[in-house]
Amino acid sequence: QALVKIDGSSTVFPITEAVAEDFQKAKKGAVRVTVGISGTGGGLKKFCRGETDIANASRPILDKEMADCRAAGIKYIELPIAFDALTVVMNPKNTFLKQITVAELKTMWEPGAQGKVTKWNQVNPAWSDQNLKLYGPGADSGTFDYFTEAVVGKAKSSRGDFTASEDDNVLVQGVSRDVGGLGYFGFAYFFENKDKLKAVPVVNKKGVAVTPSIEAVMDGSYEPLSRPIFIYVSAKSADKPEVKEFVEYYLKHGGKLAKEVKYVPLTDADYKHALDNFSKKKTGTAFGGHSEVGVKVADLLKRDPKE
Amino acid sequence: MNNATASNASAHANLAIKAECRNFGFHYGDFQALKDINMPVYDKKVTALIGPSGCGKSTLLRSFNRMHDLYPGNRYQGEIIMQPDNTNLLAQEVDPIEVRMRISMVFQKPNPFPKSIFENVAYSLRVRGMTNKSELEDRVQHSLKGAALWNEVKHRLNDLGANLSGGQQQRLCIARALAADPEIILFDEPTSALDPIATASIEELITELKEKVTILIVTHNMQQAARISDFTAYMYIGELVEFGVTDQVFVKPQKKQTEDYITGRFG
Amino acid sequence: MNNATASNASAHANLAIKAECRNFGFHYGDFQALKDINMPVYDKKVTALIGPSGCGKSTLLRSFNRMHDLYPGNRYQGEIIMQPDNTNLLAQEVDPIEVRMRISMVFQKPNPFPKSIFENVAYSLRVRGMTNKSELEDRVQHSLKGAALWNEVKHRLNDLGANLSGGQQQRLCIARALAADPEIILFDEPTSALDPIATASIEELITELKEKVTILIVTHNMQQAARISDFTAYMYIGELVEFGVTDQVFVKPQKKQTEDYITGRFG
Amino acid sequence: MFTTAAIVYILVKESWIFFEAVPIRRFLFDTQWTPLFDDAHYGIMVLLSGTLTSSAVALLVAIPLGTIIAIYLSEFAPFKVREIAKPFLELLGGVPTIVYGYFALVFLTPLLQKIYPELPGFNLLSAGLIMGVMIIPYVASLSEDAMRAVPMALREGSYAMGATRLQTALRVVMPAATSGIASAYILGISRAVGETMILAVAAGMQPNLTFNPAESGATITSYIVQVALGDLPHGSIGYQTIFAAGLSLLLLTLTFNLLGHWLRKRFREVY
Amino acid sequence: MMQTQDIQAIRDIIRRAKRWDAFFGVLGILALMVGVLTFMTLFVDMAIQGMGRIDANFFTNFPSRRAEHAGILSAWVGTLLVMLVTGLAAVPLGVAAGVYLEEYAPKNWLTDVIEINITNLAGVPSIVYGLLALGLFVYQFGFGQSILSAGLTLALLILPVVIVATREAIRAIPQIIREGSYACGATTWQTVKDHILPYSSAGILTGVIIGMARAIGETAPIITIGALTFIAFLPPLPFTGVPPAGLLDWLFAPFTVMPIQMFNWTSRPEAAFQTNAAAAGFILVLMTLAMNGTAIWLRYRLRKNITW
Ligand SMILES: Nc1ncnc2c1ncn2[C@@H]1O[C@H](COP(=O)(O)OP(=O)(O)OP(=O)(O)O)[C@@H](O)[C@H]1O
Ligand SMILES: Nc1ncnc2c1ncn2[C@@H]1O[C@H](COP(=O)(O)OP(=O)(O)OP(=O)(O)O)[C@@H](O)[C@H]1O
Ligand SMILES: [Mg+2]
Ligand SMILES: [Mg+2]
Repeated sequence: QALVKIDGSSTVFPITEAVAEDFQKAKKGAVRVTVGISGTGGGLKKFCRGETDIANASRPILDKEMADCRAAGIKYIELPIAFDALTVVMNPKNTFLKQITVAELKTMWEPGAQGKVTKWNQVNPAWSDQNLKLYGPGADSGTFDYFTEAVVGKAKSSRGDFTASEDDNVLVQGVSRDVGGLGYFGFAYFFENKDKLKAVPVVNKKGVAVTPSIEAVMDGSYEPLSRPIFIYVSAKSADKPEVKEFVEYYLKHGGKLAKEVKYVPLTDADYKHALDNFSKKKTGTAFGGHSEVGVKVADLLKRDPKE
Repeated sequence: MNNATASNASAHANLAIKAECRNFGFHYGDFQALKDINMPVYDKKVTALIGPSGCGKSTLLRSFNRMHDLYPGNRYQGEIIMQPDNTNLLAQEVDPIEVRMRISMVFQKPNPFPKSIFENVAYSLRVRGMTNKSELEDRVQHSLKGAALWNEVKHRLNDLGANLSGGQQQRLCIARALAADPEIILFDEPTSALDPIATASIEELITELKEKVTILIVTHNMQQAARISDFTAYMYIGELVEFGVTDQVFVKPQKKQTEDYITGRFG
Repeated sequence: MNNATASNASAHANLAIKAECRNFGFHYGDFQALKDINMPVYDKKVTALIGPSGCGKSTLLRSFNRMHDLYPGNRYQGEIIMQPDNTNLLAQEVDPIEVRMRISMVFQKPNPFPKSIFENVAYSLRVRGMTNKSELEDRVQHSLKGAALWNEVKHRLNDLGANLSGGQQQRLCIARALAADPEIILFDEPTSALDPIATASIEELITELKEKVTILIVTHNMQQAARISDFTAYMYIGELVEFGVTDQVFVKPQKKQTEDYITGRFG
Repeated sequence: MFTTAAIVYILVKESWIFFEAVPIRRFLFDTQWTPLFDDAHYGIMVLLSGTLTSSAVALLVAIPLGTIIAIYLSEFAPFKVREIAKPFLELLGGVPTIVYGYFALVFLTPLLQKIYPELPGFNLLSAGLIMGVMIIPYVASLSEDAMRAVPMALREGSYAMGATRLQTALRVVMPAATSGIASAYILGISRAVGETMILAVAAGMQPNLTFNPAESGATITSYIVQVALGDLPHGSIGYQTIFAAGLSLLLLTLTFNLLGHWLRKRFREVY
Repeated sequence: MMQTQDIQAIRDIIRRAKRWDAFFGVLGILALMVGVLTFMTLFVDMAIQGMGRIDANFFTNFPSRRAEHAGILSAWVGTLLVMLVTGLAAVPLGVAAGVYLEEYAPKNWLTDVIEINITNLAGVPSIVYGLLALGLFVYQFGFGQSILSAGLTLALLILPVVIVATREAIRAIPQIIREGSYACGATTWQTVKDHILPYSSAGILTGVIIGMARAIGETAPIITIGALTFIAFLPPLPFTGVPPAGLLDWLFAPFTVMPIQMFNWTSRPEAAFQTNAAAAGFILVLMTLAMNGTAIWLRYRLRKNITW
């Protein structure tokens, strides 16, 4: 019986799970799909050993992992499948915070702030002198990497004295109980907890404060805190009919399903483009072995991937 | 059996009675271990309980300090009256702890607490709320002397009790029982785990102790009973067969059964 | 002590010797429990070992079936020679299991296995590789009869051994020992945990058994030794003080020490 | 035996790579633990402080309560109560720890915040308290076994002197059972130090050099799961840290166990 | 000798001492209550939250993105199979080790070291076992992320528990029974086979079940060896797998287990999944309850027939 093995990021998991579920139903059980969560790093490690067909990744593949894949002779096709919009949230009882700029976020989060920036009014004198309590994903997550890169300017560069958790529900709990709390995590978690939390509008490059929403992400106005997420398909596996069918199914129905699990889909054109890249077997990554902030998916898909 | 007591009692009517079983009986759950025992315990005398294994000697002895209260399902019948205050030791309203403070016990196997020699003896006193250091020291020394152990241990009072030899441990337990200044001391085969020399020293000690305190002792060893006791009670399957002055019981028992046992025809 | 044996041996030179201790000694680790024992065990006779507690009776008895091999640090000295094949039971090359197949043992506390009555007795046979059902049944029945237990248990062979009374349990253990058809049976105070009636029945059984098998028994009870044994060995602190025909040892002991013990002057 | 060898081998091998890159001095004495950050620090003391603080809280709950329960069950409780209570307590030890973790987070922490509003949503205190409850059965059950193993003769000796139950329990039974009770404590400590999920969920994963239970903190174990689940590339120095942390943890529990063994030898029951 | 005032004094002392007794009695019950109440709160809380979700479908459905359709079929089947492997691996090994240590091993420094080692293993955090198993079973032996790897990992984890339980049970057999057997001429092996093992089986079984009850709730090591999260099919029945069909194909099948399913659901954003998680947690606790209950019952049943 045909089997498609997928492993990797917990951020991408809900979408892949939804696709896997529907795909298996559509195939009437003729194809089996398994999805694991071992993190983007763990997923890519297995992928580059040839143990899985597809890796879920919440960030692009990195230099070291590229080298591993190369060494094992694994070629891969990089396919963006949706957006993850990082949402900055605050406690609903917070009355003074109307919007926030990237610079203000940087003041709060940069390494130099550790132990020093502990009150809201140290960031912006207009704000209250309440204690500032920060919440965010653990330092080993792709979300953390992206946020630090986008806000501080350098991946993994952050203060250490914030409450970290792998489980975003835990962060939801934290901010919803802490009047002076501020945190960030994926949009889906905010969406499901709208009654407990308030999203903070983030001022984009054009100077407009944008509240995160599916539309705002899709039209590109919510930036820089939205990022694409990916699946990596092994070129060798792509020759297998079941994997090929699964990926095609993913790119055709992924948009709808992503929306259903509260992620932001790509535009139809982007999915088509991705499908095209897949059928042409464009192997390699559009990134140079490191992540980038603020790239458009359409541009990514146009790039000539390197291995 | 009731008249076992009566027949002899006349012979020593001039002695003071310290305690007395009246129609005493005992049940382990459903099993009746003792039936209708009537027996005096004379003041400042040694009374020995003898009889074949399982006849209820230990059961009777342990009723005197209400040891059976520690286990569920046990039941007393009748009375054990203690003098001079005429208290029924078995009465509901009498606290077993009070009984045990008046009646000490020494067991078959020496059972020193895992504490120092000093603390072993001081235990009975601490339980009585004594805290004054020098008073404690006095009393411990006094009791150890009373148990003929002082000379052997005076330099090592802080040693563990368990480090003593078997005979010394048993004397330590006697000192512990003495420290409480009890009115009666119960001994349950105190020498059966000891070698002959240690046994001799304990026997000697018991004969000395009866100057000050009433003693009730269970023994398997007929010779021992003959050597140290003033009165002997012969029991058989939960009943008291014969009670009397030791010399008389051994030389001219009134019951055939007693005679058979003493001459070793069974048991 | 060496001549304790010699002096008496002449009196019964016409008897067959089943086993014999020669300069036998025993160490528990560093502690020497037995010294230089020379003693015969006569065929189809009952030999009793008596002496105060801790003198080494059990130690000697348990040397006959190499029970001490089960524990580390124990050491035998000298020889125990078994007849008719003149084997030294203690020799390195003699397998203790072989010894135990020839010499059975009955313990102080009845220790039936938590199995059925039938299986308890059959165990000695199964260990010897017997599997034939009807043969097993025959032998079990035979042994139970030999232990005077058959009539009491023939209808409940599948009951647990533990459901029997103490005396019955002990007879079950004797049946177990008999089933193996041993040359010698060792008894270590077999009645000390039993009541007088059960004791009497075991004593009677032992006197019957000696028709067929040699018996070595440890007892604390001098009367018992007098009643059932043909020969008596008196031990004291690891040495054999006196050995002789029972009547002689009890009536006219050769050593003052033996006399003191037997008349109850100590112990 | 083989398992230990394998564990030690794997941990040492992988830690070796780590210690080649990070000098042991920095591992032991740095006061920050940010191995995954751009500006990496590898001060194990930070995780150790979290581990020790949460364990201390847990033990402050588990040892007194566990001991009291043990004494109560072995010396006071009627037979029936004991037969029912003991298996029930053992159930407490059988509840999956992840369940405890969420219980601490969504039930206990808000409760504590009502009493002490300053308390952050994640703290070592509530995680430690729940962990304490989880450990109670281990401490109680083992101590009770040890106390029940004390021969009745000793207890009778004490009662015969006129002692009450409490006097007997505290002055005779407890001292006689010292070594058994000590090993129960040691096992409790090992459990506390090695507990993972409760802390991962409720303590806040914030590497924080503090001994204040009212703050959030990270422990060695919670760090290991965090990384094991994360997006980190394997083989990187950051990933290697989990083996170094695992090794430290193993050494820590080993120390406790050796201590326990020594204590047992030292206070061998002398009845 | 004994004056009334003396008795009075004694009675005062007793009264004072007894007050402490009573106080401690209450304290003991309170301490017990802390444990019992915590468990009750936790259990009832979970039951209230999860009850609504528990129906037949919950047991027969695979996981799904829609909370109301999601079930624990793959999880409970996986848990059962993993436990089966754990039991089959841990019992023979643990019992053999326990018997060896008690009946065969000479008592010397080496046994001492092994003894420390075993107690030490019992204290090793489960996550460390996960790290070990990842290297050993998954990669070294090439078992992959299979039921076999998971079962063996948990078997390692409970091995110390089984060994200790075995030794305790064996030690409870009176020496006199052992001597009785040897006196019949039995060899060590016969003694072990005919007496030691049968009489200690109750204790051993109890230990095994208690160990398994602990293993069933373990999350961390299974996560580290990489159990799956979404799997919508069951391991193959013997001889039904796609070729080559074999008896033991299921050993190498991918799987998930209850705690992981629960862990995954708790970290989902939708509130409905939290309900699922509570329901799964409730069932998991029920499973451990049932196992512990069985252990207690067994202990009671089997001991009744064994009296020394
Ligand atoms: N805890 C108990 N429960 C039930 N029956 C008991 C208990 N203790 C003793 N018995 C029974 O009560 C009877 C008397 O026992 P006891 O111990 O008083 O005898 P004893 O004369 O002291 O014997 P020994 O000389 O062997 O010490 C015996 O039949 C015994 O089996
Ligand atoms: N396992 C042992 N290790 C060390 N010494 C022992 C051991 N067993 C017995 N002994 C010692 O050996 C000596 C003889 O003991 P043994 O048991 O043979 O005496 P016994 O004559 O049978 O006494 P009892 O009549 O009390 O049964 C005693 O001093 C005893 O303390
Ligand atoms: Mg008695
Ligand atoms: Mg003996």
